Amino acid sequence: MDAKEIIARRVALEIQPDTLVNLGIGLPSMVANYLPSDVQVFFQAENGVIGLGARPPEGMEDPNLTDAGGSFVTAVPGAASIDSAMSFGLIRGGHLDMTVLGGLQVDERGYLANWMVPGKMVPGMGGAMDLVAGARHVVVAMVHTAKGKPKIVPECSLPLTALRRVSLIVTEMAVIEPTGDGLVLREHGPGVTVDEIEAATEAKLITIGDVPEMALA
Amino acid sequence: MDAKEIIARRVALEIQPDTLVNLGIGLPSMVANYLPSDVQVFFQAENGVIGLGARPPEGMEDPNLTDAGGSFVTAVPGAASIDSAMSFGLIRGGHLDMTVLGGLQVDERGYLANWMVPGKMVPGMGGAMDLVAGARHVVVAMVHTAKGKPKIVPECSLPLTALRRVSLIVTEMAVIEPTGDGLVLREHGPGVTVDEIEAATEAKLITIGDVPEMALA
Amino acid sequence: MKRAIKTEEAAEMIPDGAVLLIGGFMGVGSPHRMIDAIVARGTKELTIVANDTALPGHGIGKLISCGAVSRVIASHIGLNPETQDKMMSAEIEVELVPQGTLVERIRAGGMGLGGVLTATGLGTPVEEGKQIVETGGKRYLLETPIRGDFALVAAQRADYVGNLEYSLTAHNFNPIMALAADTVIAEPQSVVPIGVIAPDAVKTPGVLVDHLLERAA
Amino acid sequence: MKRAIKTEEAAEMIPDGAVLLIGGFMGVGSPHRMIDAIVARGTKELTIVANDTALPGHGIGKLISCGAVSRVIASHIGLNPETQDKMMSAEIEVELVPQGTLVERIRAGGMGLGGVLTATGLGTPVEEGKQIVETGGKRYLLETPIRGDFALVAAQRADYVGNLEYSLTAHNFNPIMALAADTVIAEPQSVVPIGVIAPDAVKTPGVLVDHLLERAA
Repeated sequence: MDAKEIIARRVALEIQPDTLVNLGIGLPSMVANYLPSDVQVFFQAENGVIGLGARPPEGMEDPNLTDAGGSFVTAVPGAASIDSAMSFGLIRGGHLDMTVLGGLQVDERGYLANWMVPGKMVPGMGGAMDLVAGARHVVVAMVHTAKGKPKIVPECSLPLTALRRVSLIVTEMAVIEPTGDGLVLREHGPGVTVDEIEAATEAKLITIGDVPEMALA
Repeated sequence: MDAKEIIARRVALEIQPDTLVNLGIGLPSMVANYLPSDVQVFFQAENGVIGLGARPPEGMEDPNLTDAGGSFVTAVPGAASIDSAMSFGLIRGGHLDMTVLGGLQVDERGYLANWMVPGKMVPGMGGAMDLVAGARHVVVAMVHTAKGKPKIVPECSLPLTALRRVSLIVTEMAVIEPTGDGLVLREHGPGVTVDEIEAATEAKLITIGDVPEMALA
Repeated sequence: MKRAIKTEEAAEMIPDGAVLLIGGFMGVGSPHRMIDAIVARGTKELTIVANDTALPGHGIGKLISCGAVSRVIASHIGLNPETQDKMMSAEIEVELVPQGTLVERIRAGGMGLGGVLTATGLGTPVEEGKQIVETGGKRYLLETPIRGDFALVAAQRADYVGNLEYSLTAHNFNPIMALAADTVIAEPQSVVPIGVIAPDAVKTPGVLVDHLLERAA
Repeated sequence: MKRAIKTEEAAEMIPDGAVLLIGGFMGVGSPHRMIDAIVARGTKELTIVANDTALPGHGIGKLISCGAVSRVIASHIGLNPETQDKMMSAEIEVELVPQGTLVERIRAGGMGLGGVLTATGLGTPVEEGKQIVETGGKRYLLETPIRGDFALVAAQRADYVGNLEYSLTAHNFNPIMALAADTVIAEPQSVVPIGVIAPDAVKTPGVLVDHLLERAA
């Protein structure tokens, strides 16, 4: 199982039944593949349908029905079309139960940086700032290090996405919960030791008792 | 012809084709009866349909289709249902071409008071403050005096409806245009002299040349 | 998927002292079954946020008549002399809010905005005690967000996801109120199987609705 | 009633230097015929307000490619390297705005509000140079309203009043942009006789639409 699959399977376990969930494009969108079949969830994409379904069979695409990445999707029974004002009203108004986003850095305060690298990558924040500022639970799904460099750091050097402590960080090596006291190491990845996690993490990690291995969907 | 009919007929001439018009309840709502049949207008009531039509035949009322006064109405072909947020967005956003409202007082600045008499009548402002603050043209349709007391005064003694100079005052005695210089007497009512208007008006009126008699629809 | 519940079951959720957002405009588009059930139950000390208090013995007027209400936030109470009398005798505290400001304050509460910047109310008694914000060379009132413990919304049709459709002038405050309460109770005329309401016809997405009443008898 | 006009006729109304609000999300729900006509006409120095600039050679990306644009206000340009290159070479000035803030700024412009009070962007580069407003014990960014000289909106269906319906994820910014420009040009897939679109199905009332394009070929 590669790193991304581990992350997606672990994040899938965080999703509660009968909730509204936004999955970012890329790695986060993989989470939908590992959702237990008895968990009913409405997926929202910020471009505007509540109740996004799987990719349609070839030839049955609707040009007016795509996800936020522009990929063709379907709508589940009971889906609702909404415009961008309603979409972000749901996001900022606390109606979105969970968002799963990628990350460039997360720091000991639990702050996320995931939208720009000054002088290099300036794609724009899209909906990321609203999602992190507004969703009830913000889960960061990312590989633990970038080219060997730790992404979990004492303080983000990249511009922040929001002044908001994220709810959970899930990597292939660890599940980490930012708290008022700092980053608490909740679970270790399959076959990964706490020492290895600490070596790959620049931020201080708090461990409380034994750290269990993460379950995977 | 009674005073109210004169006023309604004169205001009807102010309504331009292909515009969106809000008529207040009471006297202003009479204006619709005198609209030339070739003038296509959309009437809006703040409770939420654009394209209000006449009262339905008995037995054909829809409990979900009323005007702002709660009277049953119909919807013209091409009507649109809107909620209160859109209704007042249209009003405050400058999309409403004209509103016709009643008045308790108008003063030399062109300011209107039409929603409360302290210690006596406190019905609430409903949509009046938004209408006066936001509509492109605000026409005050009212009888010239109340129990012989002038309603057009140097400065409103009643609480204002908005800090906005209204566009036109139409009474059974006169058509008066508030301007930066003061209240300009534009027309006199049928069989009414300028002296009679001035005697019934506490505010200073500006007359420029001859004052013509008002036309009536 | 939601179970449609009995009106009495919903009314029991509402404790004394609760803040209720109630849809409707002079009773049109009000949740009449819920109102009757609250009256029958004898709930007390309610705060009602609504456009108006309808007429004595009708719609929200029933809650006023039976003494269930200690506070009203509304744009208009002029057609309900009972509300006015109880305001004068200080049995009910009344806050009068311009209609467009009221709907935007509720929207701000539902959409996570810090308030509303509006010119409506400037220079009038509405301005008293409020923060003024200058921007773009103009002055605006800062009107604060409103939220309810419960929103009671009336809809034309629902599905078992909770998606709602509204009819004509029965939209009014309902779609906005459905955004702005901790618990949203929807009272539909009819309830249809999931999938019957097309995504583009949904005005309130079911994710906003916590409880769905059975269809009207 | 409106005459449906040719795309070329509409494109000729747009002068060099105009500010255009353009609907769409990665090209879905964009007015593609209008974009092609503007490219063909060679209009210059345009300011584009849109969620994104799509891809090179697609949707709004065509306007970027042909050099028609000197300024962009958008939430995301990451999938169009041409926009990024032209930003780096200072050929195009780019203002990046969080997506939820962008849609609310446009709504505020269309609905006559003084601005938007949002927590999104606090503590990030978005905060720079902006007014902070404290209310209710919290800090908010004051984001200013946005309006366009023109709004180019894509719709699924129109009637000859100009009432518009949208489809699925092709809603996005279109309904809000239709509120916020001096001149609104609607590009529907089909146009039907007045009365065919039911009042409750209308998402943009025809009174907001100034010009209607012919149906798609």
